[in-house]
Amino acid sequence: MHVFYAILIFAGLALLIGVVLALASRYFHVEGDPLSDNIDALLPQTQCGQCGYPGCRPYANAVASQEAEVNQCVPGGERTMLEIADIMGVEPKDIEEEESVPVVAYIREDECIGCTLCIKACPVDCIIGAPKQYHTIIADQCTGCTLCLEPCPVDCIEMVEVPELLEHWSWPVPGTLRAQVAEKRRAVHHEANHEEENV
Amino acid sequence: MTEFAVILLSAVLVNNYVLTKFLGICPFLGVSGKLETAIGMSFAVMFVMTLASTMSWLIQQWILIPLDILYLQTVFFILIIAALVQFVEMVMHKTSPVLHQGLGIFLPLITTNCAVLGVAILNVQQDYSFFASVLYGFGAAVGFALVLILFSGLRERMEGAPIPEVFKGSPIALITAGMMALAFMGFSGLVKV
Amino acid sequence: MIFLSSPHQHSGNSIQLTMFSVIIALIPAAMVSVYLYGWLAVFLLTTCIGMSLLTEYVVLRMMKRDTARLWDGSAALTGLFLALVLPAAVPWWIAVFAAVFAILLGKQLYGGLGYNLFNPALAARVVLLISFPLYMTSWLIPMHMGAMLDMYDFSSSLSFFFLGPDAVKQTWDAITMATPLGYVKTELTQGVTVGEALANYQYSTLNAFIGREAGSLGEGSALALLMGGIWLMARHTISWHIPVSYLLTVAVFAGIFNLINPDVYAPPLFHLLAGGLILCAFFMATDPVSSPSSGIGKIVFGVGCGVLTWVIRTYGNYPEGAMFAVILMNCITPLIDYYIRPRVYGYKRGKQA
Amino acid sequence: MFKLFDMLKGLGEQLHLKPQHSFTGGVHPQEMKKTAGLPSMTCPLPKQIILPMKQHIGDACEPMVKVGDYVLRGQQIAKSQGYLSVPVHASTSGTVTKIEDHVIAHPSGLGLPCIFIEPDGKDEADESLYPLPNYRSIDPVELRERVRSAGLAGLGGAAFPTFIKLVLDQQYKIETVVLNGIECEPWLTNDHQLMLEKAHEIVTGMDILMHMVDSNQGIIAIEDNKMDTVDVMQRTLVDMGLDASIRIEVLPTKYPQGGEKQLIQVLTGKEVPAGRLPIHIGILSQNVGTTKAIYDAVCLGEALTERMITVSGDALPQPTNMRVRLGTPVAWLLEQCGLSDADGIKVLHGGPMMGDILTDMRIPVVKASNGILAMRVVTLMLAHHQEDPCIRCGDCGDVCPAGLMPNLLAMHCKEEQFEKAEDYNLFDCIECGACSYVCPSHIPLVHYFRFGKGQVAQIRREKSFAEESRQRSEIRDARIAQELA
Repeated sequence: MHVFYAILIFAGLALLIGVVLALASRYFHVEGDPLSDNIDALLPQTQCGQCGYPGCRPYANAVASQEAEVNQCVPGGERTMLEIADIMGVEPKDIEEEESVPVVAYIREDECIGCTLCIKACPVDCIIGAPKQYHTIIADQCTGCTLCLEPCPVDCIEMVEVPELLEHWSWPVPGTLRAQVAEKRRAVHHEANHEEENV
Repeated sequence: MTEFAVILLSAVLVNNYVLTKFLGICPFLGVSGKLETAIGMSFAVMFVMTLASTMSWLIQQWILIPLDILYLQTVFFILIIAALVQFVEMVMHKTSPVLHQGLGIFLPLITTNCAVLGVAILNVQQDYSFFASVLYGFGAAVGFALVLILFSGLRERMEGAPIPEVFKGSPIALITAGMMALAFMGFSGLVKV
Repeated sequence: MIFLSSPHQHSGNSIQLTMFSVIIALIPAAMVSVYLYGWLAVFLLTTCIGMSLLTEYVVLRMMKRDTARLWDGSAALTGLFLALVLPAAVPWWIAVFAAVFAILLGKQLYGGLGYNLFNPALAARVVLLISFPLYMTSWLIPMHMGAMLDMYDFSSSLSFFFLGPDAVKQTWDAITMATPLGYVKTELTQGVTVGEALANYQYSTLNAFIGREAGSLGEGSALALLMGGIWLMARHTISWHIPVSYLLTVAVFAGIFNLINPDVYAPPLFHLLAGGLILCAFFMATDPVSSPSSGIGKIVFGVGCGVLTWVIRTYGNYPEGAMFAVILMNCITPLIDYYIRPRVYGYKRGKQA
Repeated sequence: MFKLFDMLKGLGEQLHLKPQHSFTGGVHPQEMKKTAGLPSMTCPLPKQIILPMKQHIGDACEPMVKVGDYVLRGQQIAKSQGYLSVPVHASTSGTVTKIEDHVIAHPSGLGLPCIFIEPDGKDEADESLYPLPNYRSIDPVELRERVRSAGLAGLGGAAFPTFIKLVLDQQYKIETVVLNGIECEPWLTNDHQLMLEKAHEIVTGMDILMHMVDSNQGIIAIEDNKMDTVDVMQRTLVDMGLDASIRIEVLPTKYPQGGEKQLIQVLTGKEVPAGRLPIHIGILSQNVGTTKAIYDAVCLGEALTERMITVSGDALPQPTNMRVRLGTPVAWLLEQCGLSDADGIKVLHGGPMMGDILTDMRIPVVKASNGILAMRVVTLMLAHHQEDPCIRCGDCGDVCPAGLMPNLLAMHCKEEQFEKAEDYNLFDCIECGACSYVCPSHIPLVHYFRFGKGQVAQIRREKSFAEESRQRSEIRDARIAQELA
């Protein structure tokens, strides 16, 4: 009999708490998912698709719902990965960061046949031109995603290095050799050109 | 009045839960990486611990003792603590999503945190009055918070230090915690309980 | 050629210069210790400094770091500090253990110079006090008190250092005495008033000031320590903030409580001159690595040290609280640096433009 | 407690220092003013003049001449683009030989478009700017336009366009005009020499400024290591009858007292609020050289084509102050002072505390060039650039005139925690170099701050670019959705 009381009281208390928690969960219900917005804000918005998702927003959604890893954004590099890992509260993962200098696409206009295929491919609408007319790329808006290279039937698009501007120059970390910086830039540039020849 | 001051001081400094009773080591090591999360965790623990000691006293005095079912003490206490933690988590998710993310798994883990259950059980063992037991729970939580925040400050400072590879992370954190515990030995005898 | 930003000139200050000036500032205190304990002090100083350097060298080699760091003076300074906070009666193996602990766990595991969280010498001292309380609270009767002068010649000191009191046909009780702080503390628990206890001890402020009382090797002579400390302040090697705020806080607390009840609370001057307070205030608490960077932060740090020292001395189990206080405040240093910052030009306090 | 501390500090300052106010921190580097008191000389015309299209802070200019054009001294050859910009003038007569990128005085070693002039040796002057000797009767707006069109930018080293500072807006009433004759950088004496030789012109220039902003209070600030100039300036003031409205303040020597914000704090006890300018607290400060250039532009009708430069350094046989045409290559300048062998020597542009190491000897001097110092490498920080670990001694914070905590700031920059660095007021650093100067561990603190500032700027650029891209991408997605529908 005594045990019966004890069980009854325990069950009653548990029921009471359950009801309170149920009410609380309704009252404190969280609308929407601010997480994916926050992640999207961290991504570089190149819309390059290297993460395996068709653009930055879908990748952000995938990360927020824990379908994608935090280290799939190649252009964002380590910094973006760390930031995402931080807001997701997960351990940072290794990322293959390729040393790169900023590049933009460039259309050799005398070779362009005006097919508009690249215009359709550009995720940020930065190629202008009409059918049968030369197309050109607004270099200031190009994200360097390389998505327009593939569709071009005459291979007249190439990636060119963005010239280093004095106004945008910033001090490298202390101890950096001048020669190293110049060498690295040259090497990356050379490699980029080399790859193009192979394609 | 002196009695209450003694309880508080003893719980915060002399018989610090983390450094002299070695309770609550899991969140102490787990959430001390960053100062901000440590502060958030401290407040969560303070809230839960104070309430847990209050509730456990009430349950002890009004349910367990009258009905003579003291053998169900642990189960009852865990039920209450679990509910409290669940409640705190919901409130936090609503009010501070960033902190919620930061605390991650450690917030639900407070449920099974030995410090929280420890404060509830030690409390009733010591036969405190209602007010004293609330104060004791609060003091223990403040002690936990103090040590956690200090420790997270120290760990933030260790970031980027060229610590030998094998000692990085938990090993050096444990050594530091040991040094802190030794330093807190200085408080011994401060209050004669 | 490397990218190098301005400025292109330098004041010529260096770590080595800083460390060696602190070592020089401690020489008077070391000399007083030799006067008090003769060859024993010499043995202890050499063992601590030597072992610190040796440990530093071995660790640097093991971690494949630049062994030239050995000569930056920081390891030697840690060894010197350590010797000065040890009682004269400790056997050789405690000195060795302390030096290895200070350099290895106190400093190198945290990443070496500049990264230690706690003052290495004090950390080692605290560990010893808790691990070997007997050795660490047995205070040898100084030489000038003259009881057993024969114990202090070279060979007897050597045997005592390595083999303990039996080797010189002595017992611990016969060759040790209490420090003023310890004596007063014990007497107070017996219901004796502070005044009576001090009179029984034949305490003299002058003796305490010039360092003729029993205690750790280097903490005795306020005079020698003040000489070094003030010289360091004049050189700007240490700033005034920590020593002044630390000593002032102890004096104020002791003064107020002494006025309230002189029978239970010792007078301020006694507190200032007793134990390791002056050594801690000028040389330990000012360790730049483990104390706050900004002036205001340093004052907060000093006040904190002062309060804790007085509280532990007065209410705690341990008679001496200075080193606990400094180690405890070392824990708080990162928070002080984070929350207490100097006012930035063009802002009002609290960071509003 | 903070109040008490401030009070104690104030008390200390009153006991120690003569002037009422001081700035926090500061250092006393060796002065090395070898060229002080040596009469200045005129640098002969070089074989080629190279004029960069951007010699000031702000937007670059657009060339107005073509290759082959004949230009006169003082003729405008490039027009300003954008508001924060001043035009460029030919500094001697001759033929434009080419317009192309050329390396300029910038730490990056990168180039900018420059106009190359081959001097014909006649040095014919352009007369399009007429003198305005009765400046007191001329509308300030016209004078301000003159200051702009004469190409004036701060000659103290920062090269901020001068006319921008001359706010005539009634909203900001300028009470005090400060003449900055502090010259706290070691080695440099060009302002010192200018005050000795051109006192009349400088005081007149100051009078022009006071007329323009309608102020009747002027302060000439001079450090006490230049007492000879104090006499000269005082005599000039009395001679010109201006000693009632303009007074001379002699300040104890301390670096970086010449920093605008620090000088204002010393003179008035007021601080320029963060993110604001001196005009917001009613103060206009100008450098000695700029003031003299204002005189030239207004009273003589001459554009800025020449400036005083200290050519000195421990590797230079004949250090001196020279009046140099803008666009003169540094190599030519050093040759005039007897430097033939450049082995083991680095040349600094500006003083040793804030100047840059020049990457190339063909770099031309510009409006901002206040000194060219040929230094032996062994005496520079370059010789021991290996940094030791920070021991947190806090000396850097003690000397910081901005009240920052440089050691923590540098640590956050080093670990690329830029948000924390910004929280520690990274952008309030004035890069004076006092912290690096005293650091016992030889940590290049200023370099870390510059690295941090650059990275933050780049991150901001990337973020805003990403935001634009995101918007364009969203517009495109919406359009495609519409087309499909």
